[in-house]
Amino acid sequence: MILDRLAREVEALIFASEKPLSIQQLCEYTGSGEDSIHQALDRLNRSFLDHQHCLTIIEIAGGFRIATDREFGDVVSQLFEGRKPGKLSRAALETMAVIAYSQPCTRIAIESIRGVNCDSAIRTLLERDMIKISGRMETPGRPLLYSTTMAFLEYFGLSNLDHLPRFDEIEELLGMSSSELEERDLFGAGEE
Amino acid sequence: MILDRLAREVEALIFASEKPLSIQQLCEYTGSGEDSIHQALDRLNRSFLDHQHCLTIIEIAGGFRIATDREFGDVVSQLFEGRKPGKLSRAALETMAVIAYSQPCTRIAIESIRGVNCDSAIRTLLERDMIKISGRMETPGRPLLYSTTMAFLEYFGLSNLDHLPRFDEIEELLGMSSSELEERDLFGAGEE
Amino acid sequence: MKEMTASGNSYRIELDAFEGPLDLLLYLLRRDEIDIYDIPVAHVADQFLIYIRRARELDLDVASEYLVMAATLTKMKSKALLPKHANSGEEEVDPGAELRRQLVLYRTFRLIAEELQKSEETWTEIYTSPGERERWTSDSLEIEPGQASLLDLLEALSSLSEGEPELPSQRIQRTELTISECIGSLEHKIAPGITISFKDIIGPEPARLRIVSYFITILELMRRGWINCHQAYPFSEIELQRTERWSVDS
Repeated sequence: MILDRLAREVEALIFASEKPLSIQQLCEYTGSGEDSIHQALDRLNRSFLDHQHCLTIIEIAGGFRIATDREFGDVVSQLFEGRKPGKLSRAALETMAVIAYSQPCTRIAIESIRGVNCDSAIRTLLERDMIKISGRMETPGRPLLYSTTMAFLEYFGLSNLDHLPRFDEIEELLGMSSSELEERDLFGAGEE
Repeated sequence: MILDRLAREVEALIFASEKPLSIQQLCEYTGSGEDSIHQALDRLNRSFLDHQHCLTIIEIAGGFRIATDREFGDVVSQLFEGRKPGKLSRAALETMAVIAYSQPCTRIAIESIRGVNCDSAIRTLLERDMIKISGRMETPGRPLLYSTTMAFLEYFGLSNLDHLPRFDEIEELLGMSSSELEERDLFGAGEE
Repeated sequence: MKEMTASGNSYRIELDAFEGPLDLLLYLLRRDEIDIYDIPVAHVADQFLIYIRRARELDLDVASEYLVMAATLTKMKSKALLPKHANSGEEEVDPGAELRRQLVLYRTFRLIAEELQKSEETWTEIYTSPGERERWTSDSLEIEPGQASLLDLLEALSSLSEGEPELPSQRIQRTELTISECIGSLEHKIAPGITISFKDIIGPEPARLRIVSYFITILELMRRGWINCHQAYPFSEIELQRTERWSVDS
């Protein structure tokens, strides 16, 4: 059984796609009919099976994707052990940014800058070990003060707090060059 | 050629991993020695090739990954239309070259080599995750230092930094004073 | 005027096509088949200046790097024309040697950049599993553990305030408010003996950039020890006061 060009194209598409690909998508991208695609899929799977590869194309969530044989589940799961779950939300990132630059700081200070309630963002960051309670402010009510942790540094690939860009460097990093601005000006002038 | 259990495990691991897996990791997860892993990799690649699959295992960014044949680039790129970032500009490529060969280095060092402002090229490379801030130089003003990332290696298909093409003259030139260069002229004039 | 622009366009395009003065110089050397180790300074200076003059005649902005190089070349040219004082005791650094060093170095890096471009050409057609592509997906703007870069953090900083996403055309405002301008305006707002809140500084319904700019400015002023921040009671405004160091340091 030899894989033809279409089968290889189907394989490349399914392999490279981050989402399952539907028959319709495979038809569109290869310019072939459904029957040919089904044949290509069969051939690929027979080839994987015949030659003892651990890969198979499976149909899932309305499309096709490559998966490993279930028997390798244990081996593969080692890859994901101890991996930190989840992503930081936008709110958490913003809160993180405020704390990083004005630590130690109180919740009120963060909220007055972000303009919204930050309870849950702070809780998330505490749970994720990105910030810690570092003391209390000596003002009425003695509010808690938050600071960043080692985990914060690791997460953002910093070896040292003082590697955070300074204010002039932030402008440099986020700002636009004058030539870029000019381009925009020219562009914008025509639009208005 | 029949793929044995180890080859299948290696295939499953490399396929499932988000990052390139090093030989050491493959040894650890499969409980095998380096030689056996290399044999398994060879077998897998021979099998892919012999049976006309479009996949190959390559060494990149410090580990192994499965990759599609280059000839399917056009077909696959349809999946990412409008999302795949464009190629790097000449300014960005030149800046990339300087950082790759003289990392960690400051913006000023890059600009003195290129002879132009590099703000926007640096910003592009940071946004594309090709470079990172890796510290500060302990000189007055303590400027930020930039280094390349794993994404840089992957983007340019390098297995590690040692695989950058060698340009012996760079270190020489960077360290050379102008009077030394002058002397070199005496016997270097015939080169051009 | 129209013909002028049309005829000048070729010059404009040419100057735009260069990655700076070194690039232009290397082009001139290649065009006129000049050995990099044996540069006829007067000729090259003249050729370089033609480009700069043309661009200026057309009222095009010439980047300062070009002007610096033009000045250096002019100086080198006039020096080359003067009779040499063999016994002038002083050991002068030959600016020609330094320029040569820069050109050779830049030429090498330009070669490397070309190599990188070839690799880019090849590797953008190869798809590996699956890491890199995740970054292209539109919904992965959120941060993966270990993948968050500092830039993500800084971008979060610049999107601090809620509200409409910034339109590209509004970004031009950035130039209207630099940090040093902020410091300048705070100089008046936080007069000695006066207490002012962050809210008062940024004003009603401030633009996001305004908040960020002033926020960063205030952090900087605190770092310098030029201001103190107070909070009278929980949930109250943050109040700012100037310290004596402001006047001492500035």
